[in-house]
Amino acid sequence: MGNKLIAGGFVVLVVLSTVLAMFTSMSFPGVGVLNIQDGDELSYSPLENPEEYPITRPLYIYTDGVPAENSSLYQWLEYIYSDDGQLYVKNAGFYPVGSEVKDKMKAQLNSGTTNDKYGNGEITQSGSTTLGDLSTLWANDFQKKYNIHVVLNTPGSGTGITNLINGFVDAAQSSREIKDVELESAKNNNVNVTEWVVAYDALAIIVHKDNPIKNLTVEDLKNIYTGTYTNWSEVGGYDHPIVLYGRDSASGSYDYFKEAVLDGESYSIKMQQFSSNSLIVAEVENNLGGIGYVGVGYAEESLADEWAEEQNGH
Amino acid sequence: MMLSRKNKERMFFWLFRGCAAAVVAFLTIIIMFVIVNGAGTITWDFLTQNPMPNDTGALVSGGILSPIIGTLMLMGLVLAIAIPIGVFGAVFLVEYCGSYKWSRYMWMTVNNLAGVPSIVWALLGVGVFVYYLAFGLSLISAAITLSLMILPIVMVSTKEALEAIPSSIYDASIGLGATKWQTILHHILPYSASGIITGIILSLSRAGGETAPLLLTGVALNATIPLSIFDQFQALPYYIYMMTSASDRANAYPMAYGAALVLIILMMIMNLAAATLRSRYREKYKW
Amino acid sequence: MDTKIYKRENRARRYAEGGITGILGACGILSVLILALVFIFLITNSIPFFQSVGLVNFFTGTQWDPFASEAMWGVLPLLTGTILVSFVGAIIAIPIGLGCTIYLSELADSKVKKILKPAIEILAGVPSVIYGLFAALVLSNWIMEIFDPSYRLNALNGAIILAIMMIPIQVSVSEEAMNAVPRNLREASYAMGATRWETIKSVIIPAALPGIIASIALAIGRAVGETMAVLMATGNASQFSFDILTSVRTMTAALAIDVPEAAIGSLQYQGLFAVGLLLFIITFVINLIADMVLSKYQETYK
Amino acid sequence: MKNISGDQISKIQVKDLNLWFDTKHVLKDVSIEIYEKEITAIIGPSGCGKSTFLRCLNRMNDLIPSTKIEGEILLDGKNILENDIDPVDLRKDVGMVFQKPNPFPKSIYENIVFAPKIHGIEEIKKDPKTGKEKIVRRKPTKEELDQIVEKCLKRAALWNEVKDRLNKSAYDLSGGQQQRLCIARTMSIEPEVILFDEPCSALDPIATAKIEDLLVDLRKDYTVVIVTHNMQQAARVADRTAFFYMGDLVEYGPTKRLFEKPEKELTEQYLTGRMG
Repeated sequence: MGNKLIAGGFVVLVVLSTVLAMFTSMSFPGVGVLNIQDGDELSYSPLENPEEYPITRPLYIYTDGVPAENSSLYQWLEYIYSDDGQLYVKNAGFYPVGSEVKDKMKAQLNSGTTNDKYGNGEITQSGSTTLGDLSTLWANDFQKKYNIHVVLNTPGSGTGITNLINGFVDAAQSSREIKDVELESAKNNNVNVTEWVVAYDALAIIVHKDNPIKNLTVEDLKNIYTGTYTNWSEVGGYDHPIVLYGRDSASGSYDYFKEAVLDGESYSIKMQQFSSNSLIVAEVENNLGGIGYVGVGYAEESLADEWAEEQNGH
Repeated sequence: MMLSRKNKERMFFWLFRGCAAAVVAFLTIIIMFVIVNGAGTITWDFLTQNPMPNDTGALVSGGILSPIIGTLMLMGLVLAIAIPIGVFGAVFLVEYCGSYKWSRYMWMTVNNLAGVPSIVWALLGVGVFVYYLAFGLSLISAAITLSLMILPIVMVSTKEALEAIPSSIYDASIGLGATKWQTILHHILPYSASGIITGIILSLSRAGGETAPLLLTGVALNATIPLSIFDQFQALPYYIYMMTSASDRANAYPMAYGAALVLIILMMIMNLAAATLRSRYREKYKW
Repeated sequence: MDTKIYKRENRARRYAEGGITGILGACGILSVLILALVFIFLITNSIPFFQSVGLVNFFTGTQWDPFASEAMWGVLPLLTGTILVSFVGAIIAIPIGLGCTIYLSELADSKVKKILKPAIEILAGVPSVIYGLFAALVLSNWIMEIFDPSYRLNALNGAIILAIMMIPIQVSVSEEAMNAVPRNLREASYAMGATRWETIKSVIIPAALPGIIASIALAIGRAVGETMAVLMATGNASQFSFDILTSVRTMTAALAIDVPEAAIGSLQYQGLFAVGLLLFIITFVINLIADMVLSKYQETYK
Repeated sequence: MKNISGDQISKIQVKDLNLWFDTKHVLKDVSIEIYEKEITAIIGPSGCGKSTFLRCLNRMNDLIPSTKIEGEILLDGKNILENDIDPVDLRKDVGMVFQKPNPFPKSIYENIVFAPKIHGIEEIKKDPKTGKEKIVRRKPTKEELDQIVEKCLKRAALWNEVKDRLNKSAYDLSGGQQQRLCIARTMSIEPEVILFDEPCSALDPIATAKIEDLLVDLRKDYTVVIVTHNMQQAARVADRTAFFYMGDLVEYGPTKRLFEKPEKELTEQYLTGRMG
């Protein structure tokens, strides 16, 4: 009798967990995206008018000097600044480089080689997760057109730059400016860091879809993230504690947001740090009091339906 | 009221049955979740295409060919590096200097090193192989790091298999005028072979399932099938981790579950092979 | 043929014997050398750090942020993260594990045992990234519905998934210990009219106690050393707190996140090696305890 | 070869043999002569060093580290303890059968052909140029192996019981059969001396009787040295008996005389079982 009971119990268990697995559907309610106001001017949404949106930042690629004409890295940079390259920038949810910046970059590209060690084989590029999707699209298209393979890994901007300095990769992709301490250690490893602005990313501020707040000033944002404000009622929302989400110190967004919004002050230690944008979206989406900053592409990807109608509404 | 001795016993026995049921429940729930969510994504293309970006750039379309091949290549390299050193090292330490006093302490440390966290091995991997020996971020750096990680496990399992052989067989062979190596070759190794192979399979499946060392030693987002051991590579466990942080979550999570199911099936095959080998090994040499 | 030669000159065999011993010896020494390499490498890379930052504020600092403008080197948040997750995990795993062990070795009949034992071993073979996936996508939502914590990914989430990972290791080692208890001990107890539970409680468990303690130590050692599952389950906020519903960062997760970002040879790099050394020492001590308890125990039942 | 009476050729002369395990002095100044084609029994209480002495004769004690040996053991006049003697060659000439039957977990056939295969067949070849005799070692052919198997099994009185299941596993045999297989296996290396370390202690009386008959029969071709704690066995089969006590050779002589008129008081006590 015992064994049949056990066997029967196991079958019930399997059926139960199957049903449970089916019904815990992976729901993605999505998040709201706030409009940000700089001082007393109008507030802009990162989705509609990225140019005027106050928290936008350039996205960079750093190389060891200007690559030689015949090198694959040269063709890679040339491709990025070509129309196809900048077209993909929109697909990935960023916005392309302005014409005068593009000309400046092209001039730098042809300003004579400073590093002819770059071969014409495979290119290795490492760094920011924000740039992950964009550079994957580029790499995929570049492979079709130039038949050169670009190998990417995205541990975060800081790591990308470190890999460049240590000589593990040909190029680093970063969502923040290179730091002085990094420039210094680059000099020690005689790496002549060259900066290429490749796109612009608006850092969208996301909240839970039921959060009544629609826009914040940069000043409010600063007080929230430094921990001065701890309750949504202080900015006119529900009486609910604010739960801070942000990127970890390896990411460029962490440094850029700290400089641009917090004016260099340090984050509140309550801020929960994540290694990727999508994890922040998953957090804010499930936490009424949550607030986070992510690349605009990720915000667009998970915009809650209610916020989407409202967007096209007015 | 004092439960009678009979009821006390019954109560505790049901408690123990409950614990066992709980353990089985954990296993079933996790496996069923992976199967239910992952089975749908496993198609022929899923297994034969490399990860491709969708229109917004997230690597959620295409399949998991390069991660699968990457994991198998890793296991192949680990087999070539760790197994010879581990097995023959253990044979030497057991057969040639087994009876010395210090060998007991030495085996205690080797046994201890089997418990060293994989992230500490990854630290070593970055410092020594990626940087110091300048293999850079590559398949070989990851393979050597994984080999170091499983070396103690291979040595301990080989030692146990060798020591399972009664010394009377060793004496018999030596008594017939066989040299030490002839005795090992003809009598010790053949009879302990399936025990050693079981240990090898289990440690290979452990190496194949590890992710932490890969993070630091050269796993790449869109790496295709590595052509040389110095190329960067993709691996199944990293693909699963990567999919949990992809931007297009609605498509990424099913791919993660699909890859998890493939990884579990791979691990199950290896564990079952090891289990059948071990049971056959027990019948064949009952002394 | 009466040529009795006690010294048959067989040079071929002697060279073969010598050669093979040489090769095997090389492998033996090489394997031991490699294993010593770990310890030496950890020490040489963390000594400069301890010299410049000093042991005091490493062990007393309550903030860990090596990449901030002025780096903060307090290892306490990481230490508490690891201890919190592993300790709560152990509290969950040990009773269930022990109950399951007793069922497996004393109550289950042979057919059930033949299926359940390999199943548990397979549970031990499942890669940790799959546990992490389950914790990140499913377990965290369940915890959120039950406890409604302010952090979706928190220490409890990590502890539960670690408990699930610890149980198979604990069960397989302690089950062997309970099986090794000689039959005549059981019969002696039955002979005195003890019920099966009293026999288990007063004869079998005490006799197998060292094995059980060793299995718990091994399981905790594995939990402390686990990386991927906790990286995906605990949210990795490096704050110094003992509240299991907040997000914590364990030492292993800190290494996985920070090491790739540290420039080789920089102070951050050495600081992370210091954390690696501390982790190595903790797991080494735990395993040593398990080994000593186990080997002393094996002598009694040789 | 004259037995018992008259002078015989001594096969093994042991002179002042001393042996230590670490600091324990196990064998003290043992001097004994073992005669060719005779059965010499070694008796004594357990722990008196009789097995250790036996294992010195084919240097099996070399396997145990930290053993110190002094004195001489001459086999056909050659001291086997000198280090230019390769113990491997020595063991080809001095076979050993152990207490617990330990056949290899292989077939009966495999058990016996293992030694001939690794040692190969030695032949004297006339070197055409120099005309000098030279030992050549070659792999035995299948037929030669079959012959060896048949010869050894017949010699060990096991052939009729196993001749039709040679490739069956040795473990399917009974205890007594396994021990006789080990004896057959030992004979496959054509030794001159066979050492028996309490060969029957693990066997039932019937199997023991078969082994004892076999021992007596082996005396025709081999010098046999047997360690036993079974005094009746010694009395039944042994030509000479040596009595060891606490590492010392107390008394040694023809079995009949030793059992009937022991010279030493200690021997007498041991034989009559009154020893403490």
